[in-house]
Amino acid sequence: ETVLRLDEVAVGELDPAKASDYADSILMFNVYDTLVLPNQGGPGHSGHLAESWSSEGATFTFNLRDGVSFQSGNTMTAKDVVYSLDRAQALGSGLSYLFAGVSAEAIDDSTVQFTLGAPNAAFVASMVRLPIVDMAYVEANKSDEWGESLLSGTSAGTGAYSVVNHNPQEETVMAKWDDYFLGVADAAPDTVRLRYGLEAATVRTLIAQGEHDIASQWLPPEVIKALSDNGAQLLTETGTGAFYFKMNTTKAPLDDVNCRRALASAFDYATAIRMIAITDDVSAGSPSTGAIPVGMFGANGTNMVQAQDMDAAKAHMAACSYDFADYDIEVSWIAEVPLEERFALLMQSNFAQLGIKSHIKKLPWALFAEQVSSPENTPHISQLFVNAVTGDPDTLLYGMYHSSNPGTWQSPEYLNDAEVDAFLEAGRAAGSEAGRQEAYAGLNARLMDLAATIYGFDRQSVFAASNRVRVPAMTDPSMAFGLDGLGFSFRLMEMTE
Amino acid sequence: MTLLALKNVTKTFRVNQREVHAVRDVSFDVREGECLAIVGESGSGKTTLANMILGLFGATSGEIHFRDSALPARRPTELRRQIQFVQQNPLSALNAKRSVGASVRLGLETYRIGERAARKAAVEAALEAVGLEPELARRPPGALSGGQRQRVGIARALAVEPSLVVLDEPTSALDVLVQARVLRLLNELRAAKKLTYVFITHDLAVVRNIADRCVVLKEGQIVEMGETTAIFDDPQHDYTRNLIRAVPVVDQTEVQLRDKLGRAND
Amino acid sequence: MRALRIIVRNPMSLLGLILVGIVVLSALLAPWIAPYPDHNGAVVDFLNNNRAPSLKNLMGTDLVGRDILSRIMYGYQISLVLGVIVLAIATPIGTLFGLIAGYRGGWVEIVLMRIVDIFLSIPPLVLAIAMMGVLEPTLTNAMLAVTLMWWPWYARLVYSIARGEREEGYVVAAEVIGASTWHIIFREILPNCLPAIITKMTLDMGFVIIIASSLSFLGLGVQPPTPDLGSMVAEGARYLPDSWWLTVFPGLSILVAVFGFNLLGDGLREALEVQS
Amino acid sequence: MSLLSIRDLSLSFRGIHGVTEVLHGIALDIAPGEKVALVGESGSGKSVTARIVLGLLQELAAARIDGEVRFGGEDMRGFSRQQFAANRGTEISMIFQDPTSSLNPTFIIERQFAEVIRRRNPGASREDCLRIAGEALAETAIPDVERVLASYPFQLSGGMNQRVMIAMALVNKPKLLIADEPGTALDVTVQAQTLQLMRQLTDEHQAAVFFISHNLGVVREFADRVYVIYRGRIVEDGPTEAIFADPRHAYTRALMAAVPRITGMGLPDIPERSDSFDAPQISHEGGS
Amino acid sequence: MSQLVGILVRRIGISVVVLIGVSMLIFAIARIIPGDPARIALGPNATAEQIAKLRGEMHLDENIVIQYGFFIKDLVSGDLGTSLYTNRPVTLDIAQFLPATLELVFLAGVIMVGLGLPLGILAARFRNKWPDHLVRALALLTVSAPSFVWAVILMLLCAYYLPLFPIAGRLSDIYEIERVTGFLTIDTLIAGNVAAFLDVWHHLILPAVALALSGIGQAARLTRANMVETYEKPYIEMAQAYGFFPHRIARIYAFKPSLIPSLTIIGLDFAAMLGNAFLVEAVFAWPGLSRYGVNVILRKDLNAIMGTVLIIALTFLIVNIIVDLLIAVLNPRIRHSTRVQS
Ligand SMILES: Nc1ncnc2c1ncn2[C@@H]1O[C@H](COP(=O)(O)OP(=O)(O)OP(=O)(O)O)[C@@H](O)[C@H]1O
Ligand SMILES: Nc1ncnc2c1ncn2[C@@H]1O[C@H](COP(=O)(O)OP(=O)(O)OP(=O)(O)O)[C@@H](O)[C@H]1O
Ligand SMILES: [Mg+2]
Ligand SMILES: [Mg+2]
Repeated sequence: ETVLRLDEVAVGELDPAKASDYADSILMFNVYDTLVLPNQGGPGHSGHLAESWSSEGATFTFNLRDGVSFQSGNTMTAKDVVYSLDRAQALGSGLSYLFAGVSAEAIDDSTVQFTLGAPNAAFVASMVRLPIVDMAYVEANKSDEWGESLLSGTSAGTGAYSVVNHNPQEETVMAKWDDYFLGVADAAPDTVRLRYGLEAATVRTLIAQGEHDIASQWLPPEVIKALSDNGAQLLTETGTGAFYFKMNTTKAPLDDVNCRRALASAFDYATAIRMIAITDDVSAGSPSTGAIPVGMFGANGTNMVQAQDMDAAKAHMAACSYDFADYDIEVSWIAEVPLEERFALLMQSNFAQLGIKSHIKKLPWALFAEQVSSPENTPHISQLFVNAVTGDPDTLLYGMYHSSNPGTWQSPEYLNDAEVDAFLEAGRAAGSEAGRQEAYAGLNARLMDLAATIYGFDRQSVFAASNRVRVPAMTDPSMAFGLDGLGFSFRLMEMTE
Repeated sequence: MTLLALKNVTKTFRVNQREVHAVRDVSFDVREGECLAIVGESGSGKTTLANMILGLFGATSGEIHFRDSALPARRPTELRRQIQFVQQNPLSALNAKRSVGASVRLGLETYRIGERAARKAAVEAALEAVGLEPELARRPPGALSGGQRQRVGIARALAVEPSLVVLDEPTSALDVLVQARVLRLLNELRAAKKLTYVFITHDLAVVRNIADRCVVLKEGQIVEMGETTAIFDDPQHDYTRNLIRAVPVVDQTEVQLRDKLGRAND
Repeated sequence: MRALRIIVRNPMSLLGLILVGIVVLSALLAPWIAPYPDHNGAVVDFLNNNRAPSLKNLMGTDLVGRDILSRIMYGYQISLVLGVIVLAIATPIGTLFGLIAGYRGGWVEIVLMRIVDIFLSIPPLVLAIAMMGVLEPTLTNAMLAVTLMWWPWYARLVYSIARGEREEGYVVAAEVIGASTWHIIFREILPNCLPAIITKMTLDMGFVIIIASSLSFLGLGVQPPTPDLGSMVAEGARYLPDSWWLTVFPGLSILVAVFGFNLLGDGLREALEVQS
Repeated sequence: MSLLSIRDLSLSFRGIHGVTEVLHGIALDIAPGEKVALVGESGSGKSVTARIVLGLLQELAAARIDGEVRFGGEDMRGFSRQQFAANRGTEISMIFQDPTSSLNPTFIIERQFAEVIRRRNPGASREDCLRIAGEALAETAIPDVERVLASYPFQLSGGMNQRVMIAMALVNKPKLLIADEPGTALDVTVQAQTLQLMRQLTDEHQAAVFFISHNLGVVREFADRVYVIYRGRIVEDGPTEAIFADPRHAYTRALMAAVPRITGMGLPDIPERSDSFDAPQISHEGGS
Repeated sequence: MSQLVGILVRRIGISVVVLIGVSMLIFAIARIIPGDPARIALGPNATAEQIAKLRGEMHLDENIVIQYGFFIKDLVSGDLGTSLYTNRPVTLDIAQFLPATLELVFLAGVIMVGLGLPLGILAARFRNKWPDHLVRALALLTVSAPSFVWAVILMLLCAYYLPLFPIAGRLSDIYEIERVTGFLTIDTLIAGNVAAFLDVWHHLILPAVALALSGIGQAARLTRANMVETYEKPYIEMAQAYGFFPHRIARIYAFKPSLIPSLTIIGLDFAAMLGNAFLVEAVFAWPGLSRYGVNVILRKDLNAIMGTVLIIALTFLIVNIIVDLLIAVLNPRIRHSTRVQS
């Protein structure tokens, strides 16, 4: 009997209609399955619960795999897919916004057809965020309309792991389900314990004692480094997101593009990268080359690394219609992410070199989420990690920059630029990869010009892990999924003890 | 004129579900300007009576009148000033955290007696009047002898110029010289300031020498009451007689006199 | 003056006086004697971050490369102000409540002590977060929040003592004389509660510093880059055992201050004792 | 041979206002079976002498003690805490002057009494203690023994507390009983009874009583010998009859004259201070 | 005895009123805490309609008095609503997390009393001698670091450098124990599993000690300070004069009259631990109510806030009543007061 123990900072949400963050993703990708999965080691998607699919304008038809059964023993059919979509839309939380305007219909038991409001090139990718729920099981056991209380504590998926015990503050215990439709290798862990909310020092000690296997990515770099120095292996997941310093473009002096450019040029990108380096060859991020992370449509080449340029900054300052001396720039950081304090301090000292006054404000997440709903309350600069939830640039950029989404946690810039909107829509509607590449390249250039955001670095998640486990998807680039959380597919891991 | 009148005063304590009848149906008057002695068995309710007169706790039944009106449960400051108390247990009656002088000064401050600047001198004078050295004013009560503490209590009560003073064993810890001095002082003040005393004591010789009238208590009840000379010369109750007969005396001539007193009504 | 002499005579309280002196002086003189006086401000030096103690940085450097010793000296400024002001407000209020309730009894006691109960039973964190919603995250407001959660402890402490003292002969004596309630409360009963109050106050110096740091964790209180000892300890603890200097030195510095205040408090209490 | 012998005992207190001299070299002897009274001015140093004998003042940092105190022939100066403690409550016991303050207000009498009984009798059961305490209290003429044992000191009258102290002091049959004004809160009949108890102790157990009192009448009836103390100095000593019949020192005479008479002769007017009071000590022959 | 019952009955009656007051206050405070609970619950990408819908379901658009009415109505039927944080009924959450915290806090309280008071007594008895200096130094050491720093230090010392204790959770994975009461110390006994029982204790010790340390120092110092006072009292001199053994005097005769302040503070500390244990719970991955409380507050999970705060308030009130009763027991003059109210 092998046990894999890992941890996450936030409590995992078991309900597929509500899952959204990293911990939730780990649960979803193991307990539930989706119609498609991203390809390992390269772009594109392949079928998973679906065998194949075809599209015609705004209509997508998926042929489901035969003989897949849920952990309850029920057989998975098209009705379950329709139910899962309806349920997500009805509950309206989590990532259900990805499916706004989508409707589904079961053509027959193994065919399901999705109809979109408008053509969307990112739709297939978004299918990785629709876990398929066992409709019959929910209907039979639910105590409320959509079985919310049922699914918050139990699993009703086809996944390789079933939930044995879910305690929101302590851990979720999962066990290997041997009748998984793809089968599960013997080497995969028999039991997985996903623990929640462990402190850095606790994880540090647990791993040193051999009581823990994979630490969350939220350990401070120094601690990961210390663990690695003591012989822990480092797992990496090259994400589809970046670390941003978002400037409130509605607030003086940052409503002047030159002022924003001055700050963007003053930022010390090289030091920021040094701050997140863990070992000589592993880092929690790579230099930013522009508004779109490397590897996505429209990204700039790795030769276009951003760098501090004080002369440019001074020039921009001179061009700015405001005098910075009249302002005290508010640099906020999220209290739950201590690393951000260092970036705030870095900015403060960079700005100080130009004689720009700034002060730092620590905001707990709840307060931040509240403040960003109005432009006046939003700080001058907010620090955020954002990633593409489906791996597609659309899910990264649309929410941040389209003028129809002002004032969410993703969009404290309040950007309202017709050109940006047009690029975003084009990227979504484009039928071909080349078309998308073109649209996002244009967007990239425009965003860099507008300088609404300082692009800190492209993000990479680093996990310290014991040597009891092998995780090819996070050590071998040719096995990597390119989507956050999928690396934690336990069925693909191997326990060595 | 009657200054203080107790009318059928009774006090019952409850201890472990049992009733202790500390004072039973006691009535007597105290006339203005007199010294009324309360004597009696230990535990016969003398201190309890004093506490009720002072309003420290209420009577279980009965009334206490002062200058013709019943004393209210919560006494206004002026009434408090009128009735003062010298407690039986001198140590606990003094605040261990304050100097003796501060305790005496309290009354002067409360009633703004004398000039501010002169208070220090007034305190020292009050201490000297009871035979204490002024230097003691700076000490905490713990550094005083028993008799010294008792005198501080007397000085404190007299300093506020009351009209009635209840003295609970005020001289029991004093040597006879100082006792004589204090008693004389009490007498002089009584005359000069029209004071009235309720004087609780076990020392019958003292009673004989300073009290005008006398109340004898036993088991919470009055067994005998009257003019001091009358009681000593002609005690009516066996208990009183026994008391007088048992008083230890210092010389042989007294013994006969004492025995004569005690035998009066045999 | 005499009190000072008594304190100086006792080696333990003298040590307290010296420690407190060091703490106060290093707070006051930080701008002149700190090795890196500018390190309380917007300075980062990522080339020298997270360094173990060395001759250059006697207590090492923090995660952004600032000298920990210098920051501790500046941290004392905030912590002292915070501790002193919070206690200077909370103690009298709490003591007053406790004295009145304990001495008067009856409905006054019921009303006052139930108000105290209500304040006590609301977790401080809830209070603090609620305040954060309405107030700016400044040092003043942090002090307000800490004071708000602090005074009821004194109220209960003093109440529990005063309730017994009320029965003592000396209180009876003062009442018989006709002393005012205020006199009895402040001049008679209070001195008898002082030992406990002073002991608690000196202990609390450290607690206040520490509690304030959990407020600053929530975003209320001093903001970076201003150094705060409690936050330094709390945040540094994440990096144990590897970067031990991040938390050990700030922790020791709180310890030294608290230790000093307590020894001094003991001495002070004894001095007051002898004075009376 | 004397049971307690004090030589050249002097005592001073260091305070922040300077030094207060309390005892100026007093000497005193008590033989087994003897009842010795110490009378004198209030504040003259009677109680502190008693506390020195028990080793209580020795623990006070502010007190400076010089001179020799021997108990049963042993020099107490060299006594450790343990040696003092071993004597206390068994060989020497004391009736405190202020009984109400001297009883712990947070324990009922029974509990405190039992503690005293177990000093002699470490294994005594609760029932034994109750019985012994009850008997001891009954002898002091306390009417309601059970209630008293179950009461807290503040629930008892001053005289009751005093009788509790007396009973406690006697219960272990000490070799030396120090009685510091034991009758102040008692009426004369009860006082006579308690004196009788002390007398029994000396007669039956060859114990000695060191009797501190202001009541010269009681001293006369009770004591075998008398020491008169004035401002920290013994001014006169001798057998009781001799002193009462022929007081020679001016202070002693003044005391005698100041005693209020039961026959009622008014309050004498005698000064408390006089140069003649400082005259040297006078010892009467005889006695021990 | 009868006086105690009287005090108890009166206090319980008043406490109900206080509890209602607290609930109103918290209700109001919870609504001042920044953040729209519906928005937080639905996540960052919810649409305005969804938010409006949830607000309606949560009665958030009603006037606060009506909201409170709804709350009380549900409370009376034992329903505290659903937590937005765990998506479970709040009562279930509390039932699951409270025992964990109580177990921890209770042991910490016992340690605090069991070590703090004896150390205080020791110091007072040997005041100004070396045991006193040692205790004072130790006491100051323990109070000078907050409990979570102690948690980290203990964890490092006793788990990292010397792997003596487990550092996460309440029970090792290998044991499956049916949770009857939620108190694992009891449940393991019910299950008759001695090994698991010992394992539970093994897990409990470090966090409880971490939580208790600063309280030990407080208790020791307060006890010492008050006992030093008491040692000046004539009745202690009397006890010494009768040769009561010094340690008995210290432990009983001087201790009891001096205990009141320490007891008050220990009581408060004990109750406060319930709300303040969260950092220790975090370090030791202890699934307790305190951590839950902080999480729900930060998430503005209204129902859960009300639930946890009321539980904490209730504990405070109960502890306060117990402390007041104990004080009345310790100081008979309070119990047997004959004084007229001034
Ligand atoms: N702790 C102390 N510090 C300073 N002076 C003290 C201390 N204790 C006693 N004294 C002083 O020592 C002297 C003797 O005190 P002691 O108690 O022996 O008197 P006493 O003879 O017993 O008098 P009394 O008959 O009034 O009880 C007194 O003047 C007293 O003020
Ligand atoms: N607070 C109390 N609670 C219970 N019983 C009490 C209380 N105070 C006094 N008593 C009882 O009341 C009775 C009378 O006591 P009181 O103190 O009045 O006697 P006393 O006449 O002053 O005696 P003494 O001369 O010994 O001082 C005693 O039996 C005593 O035990
Ligand atoms: Mg009396
Ligand atoms: Mg004396």
